[in-house]
Amino acid sequence: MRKLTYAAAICEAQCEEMARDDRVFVVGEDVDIAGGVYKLTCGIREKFGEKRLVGTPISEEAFCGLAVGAAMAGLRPIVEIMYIDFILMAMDPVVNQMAKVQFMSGGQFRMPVTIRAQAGAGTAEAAQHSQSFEAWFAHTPGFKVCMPATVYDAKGLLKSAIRDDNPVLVIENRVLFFDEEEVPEGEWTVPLGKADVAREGKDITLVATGIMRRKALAAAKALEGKVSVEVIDPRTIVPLDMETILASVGKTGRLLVVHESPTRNGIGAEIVRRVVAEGFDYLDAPPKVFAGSDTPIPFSSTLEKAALPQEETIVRAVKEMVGA
Amino acid sequence: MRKLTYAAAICEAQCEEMARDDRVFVVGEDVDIAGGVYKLTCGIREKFGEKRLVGTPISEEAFCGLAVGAAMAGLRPIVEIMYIDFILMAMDPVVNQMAKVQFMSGGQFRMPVTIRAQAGAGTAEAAQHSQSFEAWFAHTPGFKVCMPATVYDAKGLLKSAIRDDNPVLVIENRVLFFDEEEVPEGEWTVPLGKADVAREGKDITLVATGIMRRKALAAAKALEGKVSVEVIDPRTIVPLDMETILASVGKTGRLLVVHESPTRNGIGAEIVRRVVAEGFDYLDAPPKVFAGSDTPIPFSSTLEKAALPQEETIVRAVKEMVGA
Amino acid sequence: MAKKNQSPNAGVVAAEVPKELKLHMLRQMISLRRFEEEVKRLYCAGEITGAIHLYVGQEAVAVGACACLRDDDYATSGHRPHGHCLAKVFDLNRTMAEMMGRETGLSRGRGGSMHQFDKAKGFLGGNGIVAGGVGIALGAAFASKYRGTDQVTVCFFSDGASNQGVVHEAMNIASLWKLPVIWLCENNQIAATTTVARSTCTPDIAPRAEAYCIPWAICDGNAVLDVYRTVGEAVARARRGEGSTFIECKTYRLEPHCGIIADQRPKEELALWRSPKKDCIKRFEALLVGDKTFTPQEIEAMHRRVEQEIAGAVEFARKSSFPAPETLYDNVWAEGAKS
Amino acid sequence: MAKKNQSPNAGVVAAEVPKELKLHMLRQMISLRRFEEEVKRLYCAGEITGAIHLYVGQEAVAVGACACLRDDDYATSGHRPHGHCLAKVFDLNRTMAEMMGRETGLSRGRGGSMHQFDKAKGFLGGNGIVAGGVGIALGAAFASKYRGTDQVTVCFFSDGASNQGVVHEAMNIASLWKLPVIWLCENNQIAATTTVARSTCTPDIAPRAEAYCIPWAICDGNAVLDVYRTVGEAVARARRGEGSTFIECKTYRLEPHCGIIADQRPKEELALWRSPKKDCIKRFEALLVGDKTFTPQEIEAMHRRVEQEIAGAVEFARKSSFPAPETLYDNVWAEGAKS
Ligand SMILES: Cc1ncc(C[n+]2csc(CCOP(=O)(O)OP(=O)(O)O)c2C)c(N)n1
Ligand SMILES: Cc1ncc(C[n+]2csc(CCOP(=O)(O)OP(=O)(O)O)c2C)c(N)n1
Ligand SMILES: [Mg+2]
Ligand SMILES: [Mg+2]
Repeated sequence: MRKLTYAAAICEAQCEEMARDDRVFVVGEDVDIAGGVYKLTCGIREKFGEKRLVGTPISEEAFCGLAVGAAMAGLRPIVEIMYIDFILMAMDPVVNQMAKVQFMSGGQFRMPVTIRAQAGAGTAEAAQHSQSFEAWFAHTPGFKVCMPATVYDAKGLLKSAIRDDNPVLVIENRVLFFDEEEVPEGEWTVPLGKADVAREGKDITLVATGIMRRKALAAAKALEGKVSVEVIDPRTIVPLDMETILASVGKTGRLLVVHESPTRNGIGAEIVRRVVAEGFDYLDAPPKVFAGSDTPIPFSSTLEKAALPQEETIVRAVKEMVGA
Repeated sequence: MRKLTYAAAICEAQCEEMARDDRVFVVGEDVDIAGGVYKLTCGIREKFGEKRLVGTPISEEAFCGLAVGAAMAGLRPIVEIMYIDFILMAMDPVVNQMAKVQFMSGGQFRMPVTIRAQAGAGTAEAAQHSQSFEAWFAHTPGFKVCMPATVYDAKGLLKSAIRDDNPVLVIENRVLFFDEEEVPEGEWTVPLGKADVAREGKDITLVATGIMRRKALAAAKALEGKVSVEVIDPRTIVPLDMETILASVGKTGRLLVVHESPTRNGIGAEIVRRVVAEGFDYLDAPPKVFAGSDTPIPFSSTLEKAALPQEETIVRAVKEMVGA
Repeated sequence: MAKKNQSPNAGVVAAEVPKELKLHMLRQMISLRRFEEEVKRLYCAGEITGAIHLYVGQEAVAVGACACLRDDDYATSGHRPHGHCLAKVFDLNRTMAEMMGRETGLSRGRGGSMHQFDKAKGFLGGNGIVAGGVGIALGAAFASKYRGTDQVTVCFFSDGASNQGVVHEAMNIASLWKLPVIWLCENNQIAATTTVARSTCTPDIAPRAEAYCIPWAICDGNAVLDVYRTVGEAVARARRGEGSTFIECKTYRLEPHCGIIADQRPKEELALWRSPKKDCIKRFEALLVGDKTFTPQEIEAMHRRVEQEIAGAVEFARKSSFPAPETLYDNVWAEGAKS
Repeated sequence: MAKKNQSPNAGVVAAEVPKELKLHMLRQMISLRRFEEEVKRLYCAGEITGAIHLYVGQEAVAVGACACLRDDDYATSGHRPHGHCLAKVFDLNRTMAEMMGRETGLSRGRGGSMHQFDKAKGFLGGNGIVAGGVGIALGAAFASKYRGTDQVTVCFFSDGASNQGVVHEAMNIASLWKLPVIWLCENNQIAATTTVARSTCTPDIAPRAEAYCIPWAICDGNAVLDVYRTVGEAVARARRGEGSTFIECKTYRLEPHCGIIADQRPKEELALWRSPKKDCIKRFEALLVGDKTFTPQEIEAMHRRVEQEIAGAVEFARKSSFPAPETLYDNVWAEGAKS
């Protein structure tokens, strides 16, 4: 085994896929100089040259539209959106065009575009650099969405996304960029649509997305001996691995979904809807969502902390649900 | 009583509020010529002149940004987005700015902007002229959202929205524009956050938004004698009148949410989440969502019909739930 | 860098254009016109539904421009795409079937009037979003350059669209990277109900390209040979790797903005543009009769043939079946997955 | 319509500017510089967190421009707003408290570095979105015209932002409606790691305004009096109801793009721009000593006074409390509703 950071895993996935298929290229702001602001495109220029690593002006609408047209003309773009908040400049190409062309054209065109965007709060970057839009894209027919939370998944899911013939939004998390993990040598992929049982348990199922996987695992650890917590990281939000989630709830009888984006109409609501619809009889208690506050993300640390689920507050929420 | 169309109600609401407060103005594409493409701004030019009825170039991002700045400088803009699909050109000003300025500025600025946008399918206008984004805006802290489904509400909710100091998205439905209803003389408002029990019943609660109110009522009528259906139109999506919904579910024990936008992560999921969290013990059966397909809206009539809940399919879904 | 070509002498050009090409262009122009007239009839009869934006009056632009293109070149369009689609793809049957929501339509009935696509002939779609095709055109041009081919892309849009921000972003990028894309602005002087004077701070749109060091030209959009020559030069430049050009074609739409909604424009103005002096088809016919390329009888015969082809297209569409409801989820995703 | 003013003789202007105003400008410039240096120290020490974009090197632009404005005029800014905020609002204490996330900060600690607002002094915010302030500036100018006041709005942005589509949309509208807004582009020659040559197809940005019939000027952004004079003229035009102006100030940022991340620019280039020949403060001081407005001792004293004020601001912030967690939902909505 060797050690790799989450950021390096992203670079590695891109380099491997670009070596495998010369239709793959990367486009985005500052990606070409020194591996990008967050070093997520290191090594590409050296291996593949400027042609395949395209730094753009600050024109998100145009370069996301470019990705749509390039895909229609047979290429396989990887688009880097520096912060997912900036995708709001490009919602027309992304939602009106990219998500719909396959369908609208009666299947003539495929849309193999991967959008890499980092999301999430926790670094005091305030309301316009901390959002998470997985719920929006889950509500947008035509998009797949994944949220890698480990180094292994960062590489494996991204490679699957690049090989997929559909638009896939890969939501990365900058808090994890410098996380190091032991990983295998060589290549691997993680299939889109397969959840990971991050920890087994029998009293309650915690479905935790993105960075909340980590906090949920910490909470589970803190509860050891008192409550036996199963932690499931869906990894892919669309398509969602209901089989794994239902099997877990079937065992524990209790469901708590933890995510960072705002609670109202978040993906927690969708997971609850489906568990209730498909596994009502499994439930020993009302399934709940414990998620980000229904506020913009505040700058000040005291408030930012209060706006997001934390290990301690997850522990409290679990205790409440199991009556411990 | 007199008769009024849904479209005329919208014009009337705007005229009344503009007479009441000279900080109110209307801005949008083609609004100034002949009352707009859909005749939703008739009478304004004659009463208040060009200054307060501002036709714009096709530049959604700029004129939505203009609304933010004008509100910060003390005005109260009403923005018309011709189809809600076009708000995708303006998600930065609308979501990054309008929704957040009150919060980010520590409350120094208020954001009394009303966005009027028509949404929904059913008129063979295909994938880019048929979307509904209420779920997205429900997930966006800072926004209120309402969906008037009657002539009375079209006027009453819009007037409340214009008087509100927050950004309010009023989702209108073009299928209803020529609907005529008997309404009172003079002024009225409908408060944001108050649901309407459109029909009383005791076997099942149908929560139906926007145009689905009408289809749910038709289904309820068709089921008369077999199933006693209560139909609730939330009218406002944010804030949501949980009290009325819970009281109904407490009575019927069964909940079916019907909406037109895609099922996955739609507002139905959010309503289910809250009912489950706050009224689990009321439930005699798993609450469900019956909503639009998880597809872009197709053009062809056979497919468009299949993509949306219809009276007959709602009847079927209700029967399934009550075992009738 | 910039250049301006106003109404060159079309007669001079005409002499250089081979007869078959003139025949092709005239036939296409008549077909586009008759197609739209038929669409209007079917719309009024309720056989076509939805939002229908007719191209009547602007035929010289689509036809003149597409006559410069190969099948492997790309074009994008907007909400008024019938003319561009026909001129690039020229499949009356499948285009009409699409309008009528049939499974045999170009987009299998999923797209309708605004979303016709044809991969084989490089037509990357109409678009329901004003300026929605701009970024797509940039991407297609990028792909050609990436692959090292000499394909070009024509991006059709109108005066209203020119005020969308993405046009500015895309021109900057096209200029920076020398992409083989032609920005073809059909200035028909109005956007829905909004005239250019109320939407645009300059009378001409093409000179804006100077802000991006993109060569530009203004031409008479109702003179098909002027369009052909101007676009032809731009296409040649693009194929030589010299990058982008902006062309503004001055023209006029003869029908209301959408469907059969009321038109606010002065009756005399409409009448003028429908007159032989202005109408692009009548002008081209007069030119071709005048220089003896065709006899009036030949032209008359062509009209009759087109009439039959259009009738055949309607017949084809009517006989085709509507998509089956159970195919609703087809192509949401490549693998046709259901959820 | 367009005009171009390159580096006028600042000496001539200097003679016309009253001494108090020169004092004010110098004091502000030094304050902005010291403020940023202190922010950098506090950031390295972990007392300030988040994304911090320092304004060091560009002080002449914010100070020269804001010296032309009244308190009831408006300004918008972007991700690098400290200088604009200070020059418009000049409240060191509450600006520093905001940087440090305190309840006494301009935005009650909710906004931080990129979201400082001051309603009383017309500062409509920094902005985390590149070009996010452009539409807001348009709206503020619209409001002034709507109310019939002679207020003006200055929209600060940089070279990178100029390629966002909204800039084009907003210029078109500002020109059409003659809005009193000044587009002030600080061309510091780079956007994050991307130089102007790689982002922008033209060497100068201001001439793009010609596409919108907006008068424009290019000035030396490191010469505060040049900025003052150029912006002053534009402000006067706007107040007279003559509409919008585009001004490009050529300048240079002396610190890395954000926080303390590595800078890719050549060391010699940085050194040149830090030298007395280029640095805007040193240049202004030399000018003022040269023409005997101030003695070196007076300037030295001013530096010491500013130093104390900055120390006081840090002290003020440190003593202020952090927002209480239970106030999280404040101002999500006007009525402070919780859900
Ligand atoms: C982004 C967007 N905004 C608004 C509309 C509504 N709309 C459809 S066509 C049109 C006018 C377009 O005018 P122009 O670009 O000049 O094209 P023309 O109709 O003249 O062909 C408008 C406003 C739209 N479809 N998309
Ligand atoms: C819409 C958007 N895209 C990208 C970014 C990330 N970003 C922040 S600052 C910056 C560079 C901005 O350059 P410029 O406009 O020249 O401003 P400067 O840093 O020179 O002041 C970028 C790309 C952003 N904040 N917003
Ligand atoms: Mg037009
Ligand atoms: Mg810059």
